[in-house]
Parts: sequence; structure tokens; C-alpha cells
Amino acid sequence: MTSIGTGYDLSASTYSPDGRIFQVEYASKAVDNSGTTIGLRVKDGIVLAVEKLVHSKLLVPGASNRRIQTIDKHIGLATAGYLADGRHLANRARSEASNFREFYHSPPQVKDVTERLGQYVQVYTLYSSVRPFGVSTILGGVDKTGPNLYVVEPSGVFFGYHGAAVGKGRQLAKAELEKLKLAELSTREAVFEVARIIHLVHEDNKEKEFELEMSWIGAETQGIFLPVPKDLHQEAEEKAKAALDNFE
Amino acid sequence: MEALSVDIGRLKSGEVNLGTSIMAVQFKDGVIIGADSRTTTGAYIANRVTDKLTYVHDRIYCCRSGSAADTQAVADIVHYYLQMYKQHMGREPSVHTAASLFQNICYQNKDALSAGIIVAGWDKEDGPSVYNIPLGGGIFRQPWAIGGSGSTYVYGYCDATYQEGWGKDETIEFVKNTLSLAMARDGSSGGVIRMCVITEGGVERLFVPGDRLPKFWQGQEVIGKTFKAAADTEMIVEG
Amino acid sequence: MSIMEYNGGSVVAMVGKGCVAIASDLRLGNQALGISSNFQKIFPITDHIYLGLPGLATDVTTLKEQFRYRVNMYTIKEEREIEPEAFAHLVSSTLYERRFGPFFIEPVMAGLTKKPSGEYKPFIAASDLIGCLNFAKDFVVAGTASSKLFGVAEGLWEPGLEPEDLFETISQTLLNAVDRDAYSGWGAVVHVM
Amino acid sequence: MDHFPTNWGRPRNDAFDAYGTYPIQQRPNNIKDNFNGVQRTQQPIVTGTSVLAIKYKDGIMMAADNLASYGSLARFKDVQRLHAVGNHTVLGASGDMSDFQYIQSLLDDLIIEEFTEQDEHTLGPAEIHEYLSQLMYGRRSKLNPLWNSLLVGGYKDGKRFLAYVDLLGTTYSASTIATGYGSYIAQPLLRKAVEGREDTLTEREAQAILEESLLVLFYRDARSLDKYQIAKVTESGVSISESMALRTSWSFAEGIRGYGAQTQ
Amino acid sequence: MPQTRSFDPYTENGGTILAIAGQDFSVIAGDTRQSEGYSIQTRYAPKVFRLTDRAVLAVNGFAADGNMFVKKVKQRLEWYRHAHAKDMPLRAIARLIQTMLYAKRFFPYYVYNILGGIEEDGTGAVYSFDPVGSYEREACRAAGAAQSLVQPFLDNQIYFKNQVPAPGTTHPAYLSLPDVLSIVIDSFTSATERHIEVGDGLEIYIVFAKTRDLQDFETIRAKNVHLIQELTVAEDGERIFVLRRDLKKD
Amino acid sequence: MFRNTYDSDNTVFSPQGRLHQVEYALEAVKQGSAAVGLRSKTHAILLALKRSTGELASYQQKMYRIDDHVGIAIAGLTSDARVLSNFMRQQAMAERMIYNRPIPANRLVSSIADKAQVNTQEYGRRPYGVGFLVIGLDKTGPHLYEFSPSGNSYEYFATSIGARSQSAKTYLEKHYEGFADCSLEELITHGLHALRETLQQDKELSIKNTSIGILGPAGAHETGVPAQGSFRILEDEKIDVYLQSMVPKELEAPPITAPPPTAGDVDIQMTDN
Repeated sequence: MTSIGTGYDLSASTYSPDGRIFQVEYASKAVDNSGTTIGLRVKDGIVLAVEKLVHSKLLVPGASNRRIQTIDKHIGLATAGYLADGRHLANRARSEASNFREFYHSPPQVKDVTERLGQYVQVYTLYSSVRPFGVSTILGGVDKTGPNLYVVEPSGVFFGYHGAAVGKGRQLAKAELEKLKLAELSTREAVFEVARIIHLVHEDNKEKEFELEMSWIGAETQGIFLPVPKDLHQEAEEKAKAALDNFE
Repeated sequence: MEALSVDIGRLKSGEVNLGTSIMAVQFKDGVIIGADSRTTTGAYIANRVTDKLTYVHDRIYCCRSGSAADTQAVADIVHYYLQMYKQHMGREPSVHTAASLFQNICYQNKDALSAGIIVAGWDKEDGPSVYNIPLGGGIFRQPWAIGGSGSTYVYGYCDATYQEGWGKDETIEFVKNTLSLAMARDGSSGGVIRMCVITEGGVERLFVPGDRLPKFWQGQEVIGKTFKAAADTEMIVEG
Repeated sequence: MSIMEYNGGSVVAMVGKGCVAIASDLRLGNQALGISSNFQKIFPITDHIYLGLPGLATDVTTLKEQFRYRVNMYTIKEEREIEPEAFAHLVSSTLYERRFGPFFIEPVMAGLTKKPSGEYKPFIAASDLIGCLNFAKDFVVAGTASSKLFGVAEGLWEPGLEPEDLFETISQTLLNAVDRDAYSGWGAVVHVM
Repeated sequence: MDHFPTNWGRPRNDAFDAYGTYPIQQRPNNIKDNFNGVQRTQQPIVTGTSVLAIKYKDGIMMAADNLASYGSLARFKDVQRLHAVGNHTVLGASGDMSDFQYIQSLLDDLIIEEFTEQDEHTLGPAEIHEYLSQLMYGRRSKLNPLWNSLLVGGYKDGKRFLAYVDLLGTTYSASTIATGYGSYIAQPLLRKAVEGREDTLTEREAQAILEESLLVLFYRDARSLDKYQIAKVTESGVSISESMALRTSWSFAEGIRGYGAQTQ
Repeated sequence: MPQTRSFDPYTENGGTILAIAGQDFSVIAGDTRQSEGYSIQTRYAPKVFRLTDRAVLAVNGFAADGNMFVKKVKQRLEWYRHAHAKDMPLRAIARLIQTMLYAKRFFPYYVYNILGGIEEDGTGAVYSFDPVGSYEREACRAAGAAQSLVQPFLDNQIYFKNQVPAPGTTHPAYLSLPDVLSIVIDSFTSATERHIEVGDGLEIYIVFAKTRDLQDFETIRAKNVHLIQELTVAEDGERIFVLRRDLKKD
Repeated sequence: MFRNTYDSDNTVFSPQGRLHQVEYALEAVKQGSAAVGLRSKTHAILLALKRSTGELASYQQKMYRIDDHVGIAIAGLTSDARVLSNFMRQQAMAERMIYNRPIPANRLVSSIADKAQVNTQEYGRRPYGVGFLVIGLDKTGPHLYEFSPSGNSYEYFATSIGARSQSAKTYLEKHYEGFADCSLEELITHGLHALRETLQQDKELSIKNTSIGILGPAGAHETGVPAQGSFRILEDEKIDVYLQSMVPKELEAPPITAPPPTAGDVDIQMTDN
């Protein structure tokens, strides 16, 4: 970042001489500093997981303070970066999904919502009067084309993935994801894998407390995006911890 | 509770009326849609060879009844939306999608429009399907649908005749007979029968000239005249 | 504007213990305009019957004469005074003669019937404008203040009233009812038998 | 010129005046609406008839036939007029079916919105009914009503709920309710069978009461059908039955003879 | 021909309400039947509503308008509480209601309102309104389907109209609570007898001034424990009760 | 003039991905006097320290009623608080109008958080300069939330905002595990102890400078509380009894003295880490 302080990095509406938009890059910085967020697209469904870093032990664990949001019956989203920006995007995604339903009288595909959300995010990279979103968004869901997983970056670009990771531990997480045969995994199996990976990447950030948050959609949830049930969550977390101990 | 009398026409002054007989039937591999060809202003036949089968997408057509201007405008808008849909989403719209677009417009503008539309076609998700969007802008999926002023005369015939599991040929016969019967009793319907067979493979147009319509009882027995036998009803395949 | 409200006026009759009472207002109006404060609408029929005729004033006069004539004919033919029950039916049939072009009058009658024992039994009745009779055990009302009369009467009337109490009850009923009726009022008259 | 024989010799019908013989301002359909010239409020077109509902021991039960009429034409004979709203509520509609479909899509949206909150707060029947009341009253206040009579029934947190709302926004709740023709024909039957027995009626009894009422309605309502569905809402949620057929009886009529001289 | 089926945005739902002001109390009552035409829609639809500890509003006419109006009044009172940390005084509520009704002068709420309660000076008060907001403070008022039946009766019994006091005496300036309650009950049983839209149930709200001795009421209360419910929220202020009775259901 | 190039505008990220304007807004919250919130299984309560500008001035209001089931305590710019609390009241009333139900407290908090987020992203606005503690009571029990100008909101067992709130938090962290089973009186005493930690050396809690907001059934010293346990604010004489219940400071376990946080402290929570 040699151009810092040259004055070309103060607005999203300014290019640097070498054609970069620094404000978008800086927004990505906010994402890179946050807890890791993972999404898995497997045989029959999607699992989203978040390493939710806990800044105070006074926080109520569990259902409140959620980082994974529900967008439609069959679509969910998890963000890394500024939580408030993430909620803003989740609200936008909900209204996009709702508008789609109103217009076409049928549920949107994950791609439909992702495309519209990508366009929305991109608009915030165009003007000096706004700043880009400080979040990367993983959208996942099951529609009539099957399970789908996308990541929308602060720049507004989006790609489809089999497995995606954003946030601080993304490198290690991606390395782990690549080892999995995602297309053969069931959603239930994916829950265990994703729990293990989150615990694994947290090793680098051990001094901070964290909470594992997971949601899923698949055959077992009748195609509805839901938080992973308590017993399964607990089982996955215990196995993850055990695996970690063995690893060490 | 008083009985409701529905004024099917609801035309504005001077409006061109599609007093009509239209129909769509789903079968195993696709749908057949059909319509008469008469357009009237009052009692005057403004066009005797109208084409009332309207393309809205590659495998989706609609049959229009009510005001010609209204239904054309609506079909144009839906046609536009479906083109945009394909370009934006990169996939073919479903019949349900097309029917929903029709329904949105018909419902939201129900005070201004007189439009009864049947949407039919073939798509990957559901295969063949037929949707009926009657006057108020409701939407009803049906295996077969009839509409227009002529339809009121043939509900009984359709109820008695239609059967599930038909192939293409039986379905064509059904459509042809139904429309002929409707045209024979409804003064606002007549002319020729136009049909489209919509399947995964494509759209095939069929045509029955006005002098080759299937004939049913004509009333001659009572009058006692001998009836000049019409030529065999024969179908002419266009193109 | 109903023709029944053209001239205004109201009548009420009540049963007491061995007595009856009938009362009316005295107003004659022309719609909202007051014309007279001394317009009689209760008429003696026999020594034991009073008839109240609220409604269109011209019909009040006509009917009063009509009934006088018919009661006289009855008396001559029968050589006896007409009983209240019989009179009620006379009223009814007289009105029904004009079933399809009625008098705009809703008569109320009160009387005493002589029983074989020689005692007098209270009798009241009312009719609609085409002669449907209503024999009540408590009170009957008619005229432009009828709904008000019903309300007050229902609240004030009780069984077994002595003549003085009956007088007070019917007076209060009529006065308070016509005070809330623009078409009735301008004085009142009460008859107790 | 008028080519319609039925119109010859009659006052002119100016819906069509091909040669413009009438000055425009005199044409009857050019007379402006008293309000603002916009013709907004029309009539219901494709309509459903009565909906019936009662409270019983385990919750509420609701019934409606499968007919959507077009005037006197029985146009759609497989229409569902009972609609589940979330897990605690069922909605039954009579009146205009396109408006009902619109209401259904609003409610579906609302339920998704509520689902996406994922916070243990869900809309129960009372909330749905209040929402619909505001919707219906709001539309009537714009003189553009949704032409329906709706019943909302449900069971949540151990409480039964049954209430009505119509195109004017009029609301009420009672232990038996019937809309449309049913309010004259079925409601007295329902009251007699249910009032005072809300807490003891079994599911079978409740269903029998509704079916009996539907039967009477089928005999006496010319816009009804002998195909119907029944919905129930209990502790365990909403369930809507498949279509069922009424068992009607006619054989008693065989010997009945009507007007005119009889030979057999 | 374009055919306009005109839409009438109003209906009437029957029922009757009344209110009577005492010296240091106020009584507001209404029946609970809701009807349309000859159909009884429900036997229990309240028409009388507690607004604050010292104000009760009775609404009658078109039920949908009535319910919406009460809801809006309640929300305005809630804002008043937010802004001033106290309940709005009765006479201010009366003026508020006028303003709210008149705001819809050209598409009125088709409802007759009667507001009853206790003024800031501790007196019992009744305000009555027409549908477009004309209002007046009175000692008593009846409204609704049976207004014409009940009002002249109240004139007679409350205002002593057409009654001449015995020589050397005067009419009492205020009636006692038991007297008022029996007049209310008589009014409704009478109206039920003679009006088809009145009946089923009766709700009588009673509001007492802060300073009032409730001894006479406690006697009544003891006899009707199961019928009377207290609705007071704040302590050391006005107190508010509701008495529920059956009326004939035919 | 500015501390760095990236801190004068809320639409600009720093190269580290930070939003300085938002961080400064969080400082505004710390300028306000402290508020403490905590909850048990049955109650949620707020305690706040009121300031006055001088002997002759009245004390600034710190608590607002939003609805029967929601109350807030504020720290920071009072005028911003009024805008947001009015918005909350509107939301609460709209919920009652449309659904006839009390608005779920978590959604109410989210709605102002969403509002605040917009002010961190668009030019020509500034982030709100006020933080809220929000208590709510619903079917799922009592709740306590914190709202901050960054557009974040969190649910806590107990927490504190405002000047020297870190000291109160330290107290709460030490004791919070026992709060769940506390009676209302014990809960208030804990709250007062926590609030006391935020006082300057020479100050004490008094009936004049302390407000207590309560949701939940009436306590032993309360009368005239509606059965549903509506939100009420206790001030003046009514809180004397609770102040009396406090354990004098000297007698308490050695106080954990946390150094007052400085600007740019780790305490600033912009991201969730």
C-alpha cells in the first residue's frame, strides 16, 4: 500500500494513478480483521458457520447477537466485517427476495438475490457521498437448481463457490476446505467439518473467546434455512474440540 | 344476498371487442391452445380472420379475450418482461412466471382493464401447464381452460368430454370440436380455428378454415330441408 | 319526510288497576311549522271509550266523523252501546277498507269493558294505518314520538297503578316523550277512566 | 346505425355510437363519477361463497367448499378457500377470489418476514386478525375495498381464537361464525350445536356439526358446491384436509308430484 | 356500458350507550350486542373503553370506525404520556376528540361518542359528541340505536324534567350512585325490551373522584363481587370499575 | 487540525479499514454519565447517574419510557437520544396499531441500530452521539440490550455505558453469574454497587442523582405496579430505601480499580472482534 497518504485514497469516487480504488481495498481490510466465516455447499445442502468473537463475557450466548441471518425461507447469509453493515445488507437482501416473490409469485433462486445484492453493493463503490460496505457476504441456500453458495465482496463482485471462507482465518480455512470432497458430503457431515474448521482456525486467535454459530439448509431441514439444532451443534462442537486435541 | 350478474364485456365506448372463444388444454407432452378468428365492434365483424394466439415467449403463448386494445397492451408488456427475464437471469421463464406477470397487471389494473387471458406453454420445471386469469385478475391453474363469450356455451361439453392422459391428436380433436361448438352458438365468435401445439420441441401452428369446421347438429331435421354435405373437415398444417 | 310526520302528534294509552288512561299532545303542525296548540286528537266514542287519532290532520277529521257515524249506526241497529273490543274491530275494518290507499292515521283506543259481574275491565288497543290491531296489557303508543313514548313508558309504567298514579305515569310519559319530539308537544291532554 | 335487432326502436345504447351522432357530453357513460371521476370500486367477479368456523375442545375448526363462481357459472371447482398462515392460524375467505389471492400473498410475505427474524416471536391468530382488520379498513377508507369476508381462526399459547373481518373493516369474534349465505343459514345451526359446549365438543363432533351445516348450505345456497375442505388448528398446528364430498340425500323426492294434473 | 356498483363505506352495527355524571363520580354504560341488519354478529363486542384512570369513552355507530377511533385516541393519549409524564385531563381529551372527529369532516367517522369521567376539579363529567365533533358537557346523555327511547327517560329521571318538587322542597342537585346505577340498568332493560338491536350484555363503567368515599359502592360491590372488576392503574388517584350484567338475548 | 487524514469524514475508511468518525462518536457516549443495566430471571433494571450543570440546575433526565414493556437509559448526546427514543416510541405504537402486540424488544433495538448504521455510511450525516441501554420484557422473559452509534446492538446479562463504565463492567463481570436468581431488591443493590464504581472520587450516589428503571413484578418496597410489571422509573424519595441497602464502600471487598479508558482504547468495538 505504497499510495497511502497520497490523497488518492480518500474517496470511493477517486482512482489512484495506477487505476485502483483504495477505499474499496480499505473496506476489505475491515473484513480481513474480523472473525472467520465459512460456507459449505455439499451434496444436498448448505452449511454456514461463523467464528463469533466474544468481546465480553457479559454477552448472552446463543440465539441473540446472531451473525448469520435468514433472508428467505430457503436462503441464509453470513457476513464478516462490520456487523452493522452486514445487517444492512441482510435487510436489503430480504427486501430483494421479497420483491422477487411479489413480482414473480415464486421464490427467488440464490443467484437472483446474489446478483441484486451485488449490484447494490457496487453502487456504494461509485460515489464520494457514501463509503463501500465493510463486509464480505456469504449467501447460501437451496433452490430448484439445488444447493448454491455465493460470496459478495465489498467491491460488489460475486462468485459461486463449493466452499468459501472470509475473515481473519480464511487462508487456513480454505486450505482445509480444499481437502474435503464437498460434493459427496451430506449436510449433516458438513456440520461436523465446518465446526472442526472453525475451531481449527481459531487456534491462531486463541487469546480471544469465541462462540461457534452455525445454520444449515438441506434435506434434513425440509429445504428451510435454520440454525443447527442444539444437540447436533453440541455434538459437532465436542467432536471438533476432540479432533483439535488429537491434532495437537 | 343478491345474485351477481357479471357483465363480461365491460367495454368502453367504441371499443373493439374480442367476443371470442378461446381455449387451452394440457396433455402429456405439451399444450394445445386454440381460438376463433372473429373480432367485432358491436355487431359488425371488424375482422373475420384474426389471429388471437399471442406469442409471449418461445414456449409460452396466451389467448386473449375482452378488449382487444387492453389485452394487446398487457401481452406486449409481458412479452417485454419475459425478454428481460431471459437476459437478466440467463434462463427461460416458466409458464408460471409468465402467468404471474399477466396476473399482476390484470389484478393491479382491474378497474381499467377488461381482459380475460389464458396463458399456456411448456417449461422445464413443470412441463406443460395452463393458467386461467379471468376478469378480476385472479389466477387459476387448470388442466384445461376455456374463455371468452363463446365459452359459456361449451362448459358442459368440456366437462363431459375431457379426459386425463390424452395424447396430442385426441387433444387437438377436443380443442377443435369445443371451439366449433362455441362458434356455432356464440354470435361474437366465428370464422376459422387457429391452434398452436406447444411442446418442448417447438411450436406448431394448425389451421381449420371456416368451411371445414367439424359439423354438429344443425337444426335441419326440424325444418325438413336436406343439408348439403360439407367437405370432410380437414386440417391444414401451415408452413 | 314521511306523510305521518306532516302534521305531527302523538298518543299514548295505559292500563291501571280498574282504570285506563289515554293522553295526547295538542300540536298541529305543517312540517316544522307549528299551526295550532289546541288541536284535538282524542275523541270520546261512548261513555266508556276514547279514541286517539295521531297522524295526518285531515284524516283525523275524516275518521272522527266516520267513526261517529258508524258507532251511531251500530247503536241504532244493536240498540246498545258498542263495547271496546267490538269498537277496536270496527276501527280495524274501517282502516282495512282503504288497504291500498290508506288513511294516514295510527289509532290508539282506551276503554272500559263491562263484565257480566258488572265490574269494568280496562281495555287498550292500537292499530297501524291499515288496521292491524295490537292488544296490549300494559300500554300502547303511536305518533311521531312513538319510539320516545316506548322508552319512557317502558321505564315508568308498572302493573296495578291506581287512577292517581296512572295519571301521573301517563302524564310524565307523554310530557317527557314529546319534549324530545319536534313534531309533538304544545300542550297535552289526559283522560282517565 | 345499430345492427342489433334487440336495440331497434329502443332508446339508443351509447356504449357504441359508430358515427358519433351523439354529442360526447350527453353520452351517459361520460357523466362523471360523483367522487373524482375515477371509477375505482367495482364488483366482485370470481367469488367464493360461505365460510364456517367453530370453536371446539382442542382448538378451532373451519370449513369452506371448493367453488369459485363467475356470476351463476360454477367456473372453478377445485379452488382452496382455506389458507394456513404460519403454524398457528388458518384464514378462510368468501367473496372475490382475486382479492383473496392478493391477501394470501401479503400474508405469505409477512410470514417469511417474521421467519427471517428467527427470534422466537411469531405472529399468532390475534395478530394476523388485527393486521387484516387494518388492511381491510385501510382499503375501505380509500374507497377501494378488498371484496371479502374473512374468518381468522387459530390456536396459540393455549388459547383459541376465532374472528371475522370484512370489506368494511367490521370485526367481531364469537364461538361460531359464518360468512355470506352461511350467516343466515348455517349460523343458527352452529350456535345451537356449539354455544355452551365449546370446551367439550370433540373433534369428531365438531366436524360432524360443520359437515351438517355445509350440507344444508349445499341444499339451499345456489352458489355452493358439494366438494369441501375442513381445516383445524390445535396445539399441534394447522392442518387442512383433502377435498371431500358431501353425502346428499334425494331419494325421498321420488314420489313428489308437482303442479298440474297427474296421471301417475 | 361501464357499470359502477357503488360502494357504501358505512354500515350500522346497532347497540346503545349512555353516560351520567354524578357530583364526584361518573357512570358510562353500553350494551355488548353487535349486529348488522337483522343478524346478531356477536353477543360480546365492547363499546365502552377505559382511556385513563379518569376517562372512559363509549362509542356507537359503525363499529369499524368506532374501534379505529378508540385506537387512535388511545395512541394520542400515549403520546401525551410520553411528552408530559401524566395522563391527559378529561376536558383536554374532550377537545382532542373534537379535533380528531372534525379532522375527518368530509369522510367522517360514523360514530357517536360519549366521554365520561372526572374533571381536574374532582367533579363528575359527561361530554357528548356528534360524528363530526360538535360537543358539549352535560349531566347525562344517551346515544345509539335506542337513543330516542332512553334520552327522554333520562330527561325525566336525571334532569327531573316535568316533575314539580313537593312544596317547600327542591330537586336534589346530584343523584346518589345507587340511584344512578338503577336508572342505567332500567334504561337498558327497557331498551332491550323495545329495540331489537339492544341486548345480550351490559357493561357499566364507574369512575370515582380521588376524594370520594367509596362506602356506598363497597356495599354494592360486596353484593356483586363476581360482576365487578377494578381497572385502576395508578394508586392514590381516581378509581375506575366495570360492572358487567346480562341483558336479554332474544 | 485533524488527528489524521482519514478521520474527518464518515464516508472514508482508514487504510486499516477503520472508521474514525464512528470511533469518535463512541467517545461521545463516554462523555455522558454512566448507566448500568442488569437482569435476573424475573426482572430487568436500569440504573443511571444524573448530572446537573450546577447547584441551581436540575438534573438531566437519563431514562425514558418507550412502552409498557420497554425502557431505556441513555449516555451521550441527549438531543440525539430524543430523536431515537421518539423513533422507538413510534415503532412501538405502530406495532400496537398493526398487530395489537407489544413490539419485540430485540426488533426495536435492531430498528434503531439499522437507523444508526446509515449515519455511518452516508455523506452529510454524522453518526449518532448517544448510546442506549434498553430493557425489555416479553414472553421469553426480561432482556437487556446495548445500542451504540456504530449501529451495533448486543444482548447482555449485565452491562454499562457512559463515563467510567469500564469500572462498572468490572464489578458486573465479577458478580453477574449470581444475578439470574436475585430478587429485585438484590438486583438493584448490585446495580447501585456497579453504578457507584463509575463515580468520581468525591461523589456519592444520592436520591437526587440516581434513577432506577424497572421492568418486572412489584418489589417488596413497591406499590401500585400493574400485574404485567410495566416499566417504571423510580427517583427521589422512592429510591432511598435502595440506597440504604448498599454496602458501604469501605466494607466491600477490595475494589477492582480499572484505569479509566483512554481514547482509542481497545474497548472500542467497531468490528465484533
